[in-house]
Amino acid sequence: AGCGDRGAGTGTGGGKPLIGVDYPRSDTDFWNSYIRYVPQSAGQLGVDLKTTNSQNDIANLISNAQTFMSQGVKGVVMAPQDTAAIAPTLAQLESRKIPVVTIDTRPDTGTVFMVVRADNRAYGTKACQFLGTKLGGRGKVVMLQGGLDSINGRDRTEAFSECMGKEFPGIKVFGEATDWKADVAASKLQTRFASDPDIRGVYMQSSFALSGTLQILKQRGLQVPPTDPKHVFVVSNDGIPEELKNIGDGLIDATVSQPADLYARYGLEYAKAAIEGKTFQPGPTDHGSTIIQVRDGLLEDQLPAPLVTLDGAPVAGQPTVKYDDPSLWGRKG
Amino acid sequence: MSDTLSTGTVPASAPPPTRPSSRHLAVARLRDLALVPAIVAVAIVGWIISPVFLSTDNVLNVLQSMSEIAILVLAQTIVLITGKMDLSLESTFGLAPGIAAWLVVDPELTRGLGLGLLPDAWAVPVVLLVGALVGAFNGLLIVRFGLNGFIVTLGMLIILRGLLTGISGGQTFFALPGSMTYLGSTSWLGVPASIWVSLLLFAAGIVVLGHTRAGRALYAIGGNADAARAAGIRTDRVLWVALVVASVLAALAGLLISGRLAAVPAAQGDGAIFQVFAAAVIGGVSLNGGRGSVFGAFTGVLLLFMIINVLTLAGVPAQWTNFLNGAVILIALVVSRITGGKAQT
Amino acid sequence: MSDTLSTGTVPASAPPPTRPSSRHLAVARLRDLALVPAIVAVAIVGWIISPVFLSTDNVLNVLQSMSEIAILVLAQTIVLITGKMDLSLESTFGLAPGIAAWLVVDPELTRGLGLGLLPDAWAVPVVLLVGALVGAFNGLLIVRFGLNGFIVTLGMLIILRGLLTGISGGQTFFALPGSMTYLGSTSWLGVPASIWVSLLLFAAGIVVLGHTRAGRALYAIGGNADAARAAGIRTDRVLWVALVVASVLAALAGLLISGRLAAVPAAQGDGAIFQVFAAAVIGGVSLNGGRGSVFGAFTGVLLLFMIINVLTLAGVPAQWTNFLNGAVILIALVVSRITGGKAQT
Amino acid sequence: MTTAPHHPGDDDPPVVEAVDITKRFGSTLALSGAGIMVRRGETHALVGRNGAGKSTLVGILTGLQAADGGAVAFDGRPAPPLADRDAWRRRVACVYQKSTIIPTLTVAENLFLNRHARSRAGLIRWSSLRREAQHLLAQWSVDVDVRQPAATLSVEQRQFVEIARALSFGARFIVLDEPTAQLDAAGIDRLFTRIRDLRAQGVTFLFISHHLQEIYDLCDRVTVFRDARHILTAPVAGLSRQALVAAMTGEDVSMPEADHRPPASDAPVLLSVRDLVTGSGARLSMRARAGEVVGIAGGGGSGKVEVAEAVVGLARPVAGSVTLAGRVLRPGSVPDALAAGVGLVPQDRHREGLVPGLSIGENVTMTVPQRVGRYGFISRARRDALARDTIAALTIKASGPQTPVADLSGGNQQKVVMGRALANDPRLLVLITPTAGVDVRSKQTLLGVVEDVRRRGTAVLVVSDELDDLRICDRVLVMFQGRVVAEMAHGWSDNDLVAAMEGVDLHHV
Ligand SMILES: Nc1ncnc2c1ncn2[C@@H]1O[C@H](COP(=O)(O)OP(=O)(O)OP(=O)(O)O)[C@@H](O)[C@H]1O
Ligand SMILES: Nc1ncnc2c1ncn2[C@@H]1O[C@H](COP(=O)(O)OP(=O)(O)OP(=O)(O)O)[C@@H](O)[C@H]1O
Ligand SMILES: [Mg+2]
Ligand SMILES: [Mg+2]
Repeated sequence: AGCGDRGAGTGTGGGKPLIGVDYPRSDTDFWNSYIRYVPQSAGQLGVDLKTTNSQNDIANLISNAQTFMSQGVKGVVMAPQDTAAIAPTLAQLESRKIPVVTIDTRPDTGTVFMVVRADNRAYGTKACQFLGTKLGGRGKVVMLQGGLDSINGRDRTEAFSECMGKEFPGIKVFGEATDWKADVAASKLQTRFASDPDIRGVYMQSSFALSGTLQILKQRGLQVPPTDPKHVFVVSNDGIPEELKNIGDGLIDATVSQPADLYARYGLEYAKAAIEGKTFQPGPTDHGSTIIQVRDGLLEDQLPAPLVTLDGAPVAGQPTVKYDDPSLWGRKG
Repeated sequence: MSDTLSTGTVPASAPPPTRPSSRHLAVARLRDLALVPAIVAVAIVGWIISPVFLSTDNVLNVLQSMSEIAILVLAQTIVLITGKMDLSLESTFGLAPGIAAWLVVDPELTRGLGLGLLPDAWAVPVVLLVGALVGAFNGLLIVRFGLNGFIVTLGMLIILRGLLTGISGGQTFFALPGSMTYLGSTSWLGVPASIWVSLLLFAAGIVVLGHTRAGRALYAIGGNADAARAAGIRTDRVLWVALVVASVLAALAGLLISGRLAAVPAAQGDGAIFQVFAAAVIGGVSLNGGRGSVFGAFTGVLLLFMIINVLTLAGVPAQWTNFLNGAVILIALVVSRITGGKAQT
Repeated sequence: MSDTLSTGTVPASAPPPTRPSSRHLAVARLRDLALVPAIVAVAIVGWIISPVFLSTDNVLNVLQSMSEIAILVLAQTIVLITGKMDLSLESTFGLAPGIAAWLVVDPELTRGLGLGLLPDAWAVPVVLLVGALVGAFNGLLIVRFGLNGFIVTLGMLIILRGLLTGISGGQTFFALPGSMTYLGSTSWLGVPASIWVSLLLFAAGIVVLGHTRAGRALYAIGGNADAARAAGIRTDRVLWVALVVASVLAALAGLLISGRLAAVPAAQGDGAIFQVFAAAVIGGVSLNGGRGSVFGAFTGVLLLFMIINVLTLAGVPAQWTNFLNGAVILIALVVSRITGGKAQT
Repeated sequence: MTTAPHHPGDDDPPVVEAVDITKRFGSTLALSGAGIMVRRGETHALVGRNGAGKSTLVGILTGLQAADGGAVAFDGRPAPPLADRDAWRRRVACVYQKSTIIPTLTVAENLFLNRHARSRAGLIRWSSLRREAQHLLAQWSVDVDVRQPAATLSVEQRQFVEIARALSFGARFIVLDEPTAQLDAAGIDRLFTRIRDLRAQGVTFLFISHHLQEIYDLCDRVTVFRDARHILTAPVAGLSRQALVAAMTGEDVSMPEADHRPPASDAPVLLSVRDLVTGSGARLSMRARAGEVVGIAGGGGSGKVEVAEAVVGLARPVAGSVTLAGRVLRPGSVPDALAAGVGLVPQDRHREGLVPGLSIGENVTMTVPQRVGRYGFISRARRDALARDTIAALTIKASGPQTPVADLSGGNQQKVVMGRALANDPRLLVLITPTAGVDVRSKQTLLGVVEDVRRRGTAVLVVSDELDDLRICDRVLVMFQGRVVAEMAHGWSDNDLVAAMEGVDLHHV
């Protein structure tokens, strides 16, 4: 198994391969980190880039894919936030023999060369296990959901709720939809604190709600060390530098580090490999992840998305990473 | 509109046009074509930036990606000419195919009722029916109860979007029946059907609004509703019909894009109304009613999408695309004000 | 009307008040209070659903979470009364603190220029200055060049949001200087400062719009700009000032929320304008200008946020919250039409 | 011309008969058990003061509005249902008081709105439509390109488009609601000639006007409304002017002109206008003494309104200066003119005179905020006190200073505009067509005010083509095509003045 067979180099003659990368959106911290890593990785890998931005709109993504075809790209890397509606585009790209690597999401139907993603369900489960363990299986937690129309948000919500229901039935979960908006999240959290002052845990599905949550805790005098029974455990998601810094300062307790750098790197690497005619098999890779076959003909490289904590000690038997570990992408920025 | 095109058959006895009015006429005649130079300029710039721009492939891409929004612009133009506005079109655009999918698709495959109540063939009529119902409800509140159109349709925008989120749970409906995907995904004579459909609808719009009494009634109502009523136009009924037609067009546009995506995302159409207004206004349609043409609206939407395509081809940095889109709209507005007189008021 | 009542000599006593006008007065006086019964009703329903609703904690929570939007509503009310509208307020709301953060914060800590050019203390003046500049630019296009306000501010909405995305790279500015977070996060007498600020601004708005020359000039311009000009009101200047004041208020509101969140997300204010319009219109402010009051606008925004709070406390399923929000707005509109006359046209 | 060419038998059903019509607008009773009966072939006048309910009756007779009570019959048969507009239009055509021109459409389309010429496919044939339109307007000597938007027409041309349209339906019964209010003398002549032609062909007219002379010139019988009620219907020939006015007002009214006291010849010159040139080239040079009333007369398009607007700062002149009591006014600045003591009644009260949604108090004090408060604040008590004074002085019929101006009738609205002009105790009062559309009684009040202020030493400019307005002037400057062509001292004859306004000099032919 391993990193795949080094097939005969039937790739592009001469020049660097041209790869089209569509950015799903440019208004979140996480995706902007990705946007910054892509050109860096392209330089390292020696590929030429065409980039577009579909601004979280599937219609734009389709049009951008058409533009890539007009521009004669040899491979496409995209992150379709809508996993169902992308099928016709994938079919079209396939008919033109342009390999596609999807980042972050797995299309519901259609063929892609490789899916590069971290498991969003795993994010929710990790956050649940952390909070459940720290709270000793009792108490109330608030989950600040993302947008209902986001597959990643839904995966995190479902996994978190499922895990809580199964493993920690003593914990009451308040799920609040926030549309990925910081102010909505802040006012809903505040309302929850008003109705249930004994809330002991917060799970934010993304760093968008980070500083608003901290402000509320500060305002209510709840920023106390974990040893204090009043401590509210906060788990965030993304792994941006600000989160790592806050963990170090003891303001939040954990975050899930989404591998923005690895998304950029392996998205391009697999696209290049596809252009060069390489193929891959299920099994562990050379970069600490595993390729699994999720359905017939669809491979997925599941990148590690570690839980980051202050001390890096295992939680519920699962390993975690210390907040200042240099391997974290948030430390390289 | 075309009635300002001078025809040679005017009797010789026609009084010599006075200076001010002949200038006025020229302006009116030119306003329809005001954007043509801009379109040509963008085409040249695009071709310089990337020769791909004028390839058949890319031209079809631009036309196809604008086709659904163009139909929304047509719908909005009809409403704007009567002096109203309909913000809820962007939600109808998503809701109409959403409801059809919800009623029809198999819950085994995707979220949906799939009650078995409706055979697949009913999906398309359901889409259009939802459009008609939304339009009729808007009409009820605006025409019958005399509520302000801006605010009613703003409320409807929020409520219809909420309804789609509610029934879909925020998820995408996929595995749509073939009847729903046909129009959006097939090609006729090598050209995607959605391009044909949108061009045909615009042609029909030009004829109806320019050359039928019903179409002229829209202009009359937008220009002076009391006067239109005095002239025997059933203003309430015409307004009602205009709102229903606009919503049905929005539903049809939604059907086309759902067909193209083979799915109905819960956010379908989200934020599209800004672009729709911008295109209509750049195309010379007045927000005060009574002025503007379907052809002008078409040039407006074409110009916008050409510019977006050029920006994409030029590979502008991702975080600046929004800014450039906004700047393009604003500059187009200012330019159309300077060249075309009071086109946008 | 009453001038047809023949009265040869004017009697010393005022003519007996005729029914029509006295009723008109009563209506005008009541229109300000039209939403009070609804507010009381929602309070009672909220209290039944969850006794927490009327707790000090929750009341402060509602007031605080509405404070920033309320200031936007105040800003929009000022503009609406002059007969214009300003959609770009929602973008100014995010851009003004965004630019200040960009200029001030340390790039080591978070994205930003941190040129060292500006000491932290300059952040707040920069926020307000950005607001003033945006307002002045809107004024330039609308007042000076005579462009349509709806479409200019729509373009500005898109462009300013794009500008914020551009300078921030779409990221959130963290680690704001203390001067920027002070107002949004401190408390005075146990009540968050942002509540004080918003209440004070509303009180000032009531006084200025109701009892000063400048305030009444806004109503005169909105009611009939030509007549206002003929009466010696410098309409252009007043409009310009109104647009600048509104933008500065939006910038201030943005400062408050940035302070509350201790950050400026790139999407700050996104979509807020819908809520702002809904609140103003429910509160009886006319979109046609010249009618509405600051107090009415306040009741509008209060009612909206109370209902949202009740829905949150009641724990309605997430996918239906948008639908319910929309339904609440629409119902409030219809009800205010039925009870308060033509309040929303 | 007082007898109808057709002599209808008494058994012939009337062209239209409205019985016991009641109509409310909110709490306003616009018509209360009123009725009218118009015989075939006659020209029937309908008169009454502002707000008497004339236009409301027109709306009901033409099927635009439903009456709350009562019945309308055409030729003895009940009127068609409201929804059947075509049936109504076969029975009656109308020139409404409010313009029904659609400014954004072309002149041609306005003429044939909703009855466009169509091909067999149902599409509009624009070329033949334009031909017909040109033909129609040629009959009225309206010299415009029918392809231009109606917005570019002058007020007078618009009025003719309305009239031409109404008369082109071929209806046998035509309602004209104040058709002459916007026309000059030549235009009125053209209209009357045409009406007489049509009457000779048996067409019936219902004619509304505030110009009583026109009633006597044109009409056979007259109906008078007062306070929403029918007062009388009588042959015009047998009704004296006095009696007619008394029926309209419920009292005897005579116009003020009797006691004319010219200003002292040593009164100081207050206003001096030097070589004023307006944007479209009208010119004016003049002086006015304290207490002097100067008229500026002229027909449509003579430029009289333009020069007046330039004097008060509403329009910016191209050249020239205006000096008031030694102070040179800033060109094109209304605030400066106000500060110097100019009071203005603008031409169109709806467009420039009033903010309809605001109260009488706010409207009256709009030009004088400094008088009702300090430091930018406004004292409601002072404002209302000032407004109450105005209401009393001008006998405005309203329940109080808080009444919105929109609730007042036309005449009372015009008094509010006058009140606003007087609020700053002006040194120069400029009245532009101050009595347009105002009934006899209100006219008397308004012109009486002029006499009051001139006694206090105010100079007054009356800009009008109404002889009644001009009669109160000490002298009248007559403008024609942008130039002052004549100056007439008090005591001019009507014929001389009218001739001068038409550009004819009777004494030098
Ligand atoms: N649409 C309306 N809404 C409310 N009140 C109205 C309306 N139309 C007319 N009125 C009122 O009805 C009364 C009669 O008005 P109408 O226009 O019939 O008078 P009129 O005799 O035509 O007066 P004028 O000589 O000034 O034209 C007035 O008090 C007027 O204010
Ligand atoms: N906005 C305009 N643009 C071009 N020409 C104009 C404009 N307004 C007026 N004029 C021209 O200026 C001249 C004077 O017009 P104006 O209407 O002011 O005269 P007037 O004496 O007020 O007439 P009336 O008695 O009809 O009100 C006319 O030749 C008219 O056509
Ligand atoms: Mg009338
Ligand atoms: Mg004039």
